Amino acid sequence: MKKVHPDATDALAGLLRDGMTVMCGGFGLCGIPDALIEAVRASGVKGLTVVSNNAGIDGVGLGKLLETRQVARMISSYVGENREFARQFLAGELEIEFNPQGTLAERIRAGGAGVPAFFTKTGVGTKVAEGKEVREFDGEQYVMERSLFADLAIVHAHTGDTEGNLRYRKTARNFNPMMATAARVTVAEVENLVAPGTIDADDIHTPGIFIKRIVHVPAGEKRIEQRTVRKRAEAAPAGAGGGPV
Amino acid sequence: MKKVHPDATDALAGLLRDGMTVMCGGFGLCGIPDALIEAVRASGVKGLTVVSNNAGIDGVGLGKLLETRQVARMISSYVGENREFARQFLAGELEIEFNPQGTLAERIRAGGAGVPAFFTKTGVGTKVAEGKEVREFDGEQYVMERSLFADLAIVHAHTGDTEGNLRYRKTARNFNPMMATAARVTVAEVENLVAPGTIDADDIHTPGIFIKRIVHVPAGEKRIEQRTVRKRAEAAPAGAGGGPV
Amino acid sequence: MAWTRDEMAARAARELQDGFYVNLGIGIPTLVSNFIPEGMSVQLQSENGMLGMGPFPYEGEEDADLINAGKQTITALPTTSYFSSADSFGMIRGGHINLSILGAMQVAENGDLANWMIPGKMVKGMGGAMDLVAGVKRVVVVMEHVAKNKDGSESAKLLKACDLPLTGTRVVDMVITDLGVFTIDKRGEGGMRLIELAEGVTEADIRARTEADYTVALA
Amino acid sequence: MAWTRDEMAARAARELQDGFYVNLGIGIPTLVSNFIPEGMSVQLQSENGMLGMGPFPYEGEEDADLINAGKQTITALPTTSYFSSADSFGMIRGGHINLSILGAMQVAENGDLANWMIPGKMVKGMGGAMDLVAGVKRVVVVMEHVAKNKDGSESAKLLKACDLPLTGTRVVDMVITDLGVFTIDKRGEGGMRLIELAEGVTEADIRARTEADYTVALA
Repeated sequence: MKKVHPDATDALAGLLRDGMTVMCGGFGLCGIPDALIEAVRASGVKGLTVVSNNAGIDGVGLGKLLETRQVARMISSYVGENREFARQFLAGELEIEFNPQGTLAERIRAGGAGVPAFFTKTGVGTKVAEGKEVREFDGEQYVMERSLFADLAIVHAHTGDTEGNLRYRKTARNFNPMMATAARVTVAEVENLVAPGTIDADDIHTPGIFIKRIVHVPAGEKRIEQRTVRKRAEAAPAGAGGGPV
Repeated sequence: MKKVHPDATDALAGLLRDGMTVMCGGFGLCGIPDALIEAVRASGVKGLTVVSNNAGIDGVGLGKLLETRQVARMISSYVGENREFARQFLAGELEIEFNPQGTLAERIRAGGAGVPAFFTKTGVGTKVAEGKEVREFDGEQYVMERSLFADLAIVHAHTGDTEGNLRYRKTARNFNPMMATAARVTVAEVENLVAPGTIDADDIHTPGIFIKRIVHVPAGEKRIEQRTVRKRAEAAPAGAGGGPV
Repeated sequence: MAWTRDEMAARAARELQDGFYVNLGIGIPTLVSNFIPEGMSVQLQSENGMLGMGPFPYEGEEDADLINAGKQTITALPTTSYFSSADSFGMIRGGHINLSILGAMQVAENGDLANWMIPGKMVKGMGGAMDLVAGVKRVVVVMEHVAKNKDGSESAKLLKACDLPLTGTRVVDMVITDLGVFTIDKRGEGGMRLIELAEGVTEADIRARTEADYTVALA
Repeated sequence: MAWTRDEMAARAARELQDGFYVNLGIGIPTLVSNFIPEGMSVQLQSENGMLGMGPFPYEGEEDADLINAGKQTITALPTTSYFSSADSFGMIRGGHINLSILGAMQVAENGDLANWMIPGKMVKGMGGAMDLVAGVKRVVVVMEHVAKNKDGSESAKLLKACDLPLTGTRVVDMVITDLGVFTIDKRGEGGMRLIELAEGVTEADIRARTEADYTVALA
């Protein structure tokens, strides 16, 4: 039972079809499965519904699939760092469903965990609750949200073993763990591919059961969306919490 | 802002009152907060509702609180490794609410995550669904379950830092991480207490935000409920999956 | 003649496939791990928060922090991962486990299952059984064909309808007993079919000890 | 005279308490981290999956895998932990964050907040704002007192009722503007109260630039 594929194209072979729903991990450009996105682009598949917190920037990440008009609909919490996105949206060529970020994360988590619907107070009394059931529990109003489940999820991890056990790095974790659980097939690209047992069993973020295919994509230069720095001379801000208490 | 307390009694000071609801981590005797249970016993608090997957065994774990008749009601998935439990239950001195184990885990997780209710297919058509809303989603029946939130949660971790960041060991993780999130106050006992930064930030299972008080309880001998072994001569079972694939 | 416990476990092991993730219940189902064919990758899930369950430890190497859902000491494998009970049952309820093999008190011809309580007796609880049968794609029951009563008489366990409180409705796909193997069309109207007989067991033996209606479709 | 952006951030920092876990929005709220009193432990949460957010990195030490919710490069601290977006918003929605400080387009006297869309303009989405205002115990808005229009005129932002689409209903506890500080009784009928004036600002200045009704309760 081999999960490891030689390249991203091979890892997606037979999984892509027009009009399918694809979940794509990442927050901004952080932790996005860039090689798999590139392979989706190269495949020419179209009419995709893409579930992703953001939509990349022009020419990077999901921006690549927007350029080629492969995306028909996005389910996201925040977009528009992307001129091509704005153009297509304003021209009515692209549909978008906005979800509050936490609702989006929880809908995906629920989809993977066999929970078809749940209640949240997020969005009560706003456009987000329109057309949805609102119910009172213990004197508070909550809106019912449905789970999300995709045909395919593509995720990015820092380290994976050949069994599919994954480990993410820093804030590149974000939406990847839930998406890995919420699709018929999940394909992971990993910066480092190791033998089973290399990652401590207590340190595995995503158990291999959720990963059907893996491809090793050594990290190239990662794009940074907002490069913010402080000068060497400058002292660290007084607080920001640090240090033992 | 000091979270570390010198002993279990001090860590619970001011938090206990008769009739309160307490969540208690662990599965069987694995990963139970034994020192904190002992301190609850010593406090003499009574009429407790205890949310715990199991109820310990005679004289060990929650068995201690049963002996002293401090528990009025249990919310559990499996009990009865415990003669005293059976006696009190059959005598009508102890109430019990059985939850399917996954429903129990999810009710607790929901309580900590601000989800007041969710739907699950577990228990549809059984006693568990009696009196609860059953609803169809996409042609399947689901039962609505409410979240659980306690006055106090007591949990056990292998390692904790003074900030409250926790890390569990092997299957001693079980219910501890969700319970840590689902109470007004969570108190953790840790086998090893370290300085912040000692546990890799990617390896923290429970972020310190959930932990209000910590007590260092170096591991003594841990009790084993079912000691099962194989003989040295005996080969490992053929399968059980092992090894690289 | 009938199958031994080991033979029943060996028959259940034939339901395994390479790459499967499987949850085994307590009792005979646990024995199935001894019959996983060489070279086949099967990862065992333990619902208390572990994938990749290994065999029992050597004496003296027991670890109180490493137990299975039956609270028995076990070992880890290179493939092992640990996770919380919420994540474990997310995995189960979400349909990610390929196969659940478990014991039963009663199974009905429509796939209903009872295995957690007997009214009037001390109830220990359902543990994870209701989640497993509701969430796992394929459910195989391994059990004795009949129950032996204290007075020496026998009661059928394969019934038209369960009379014990249910663990799940229309959840069982296959029943392996000491006498043979049945499939159940739990989603449709195909009912129960007898597909195999244990060595030395006749269809008449089974008919006499089965209350449920079933069709015969022996290979 | 009115408060500068830094003075507004400094005023917001006075809402911090030792041991608080705080989420800071983009813009002026981000500046609040510069005014955390020495010796006070305040952990900053970034909703993309981090607790214990440190300052911007030194040039050349940026890490593409370490960004905040504004997608800016940041650093970690000894207290830092990372987690998934689902866990992050579980933390937010579950009421575990003590304080959320964020910007706004409009705030109504009952605590309604609008800060995510202007009909007719390109909508970028609400990101995590709706979850934060619904889930965090205490919500402090920091914003300019009025909006400056292209033609040089001003529009009130503290209103009887928001006319922009809402981010949340009855969610704001306090509003800090360049002119002063208001509290809002978001759960009750106490309405909005003016409790502080910026240096050199008079109550009449505020009255003239505020549409909302409020009572005056200056210390």
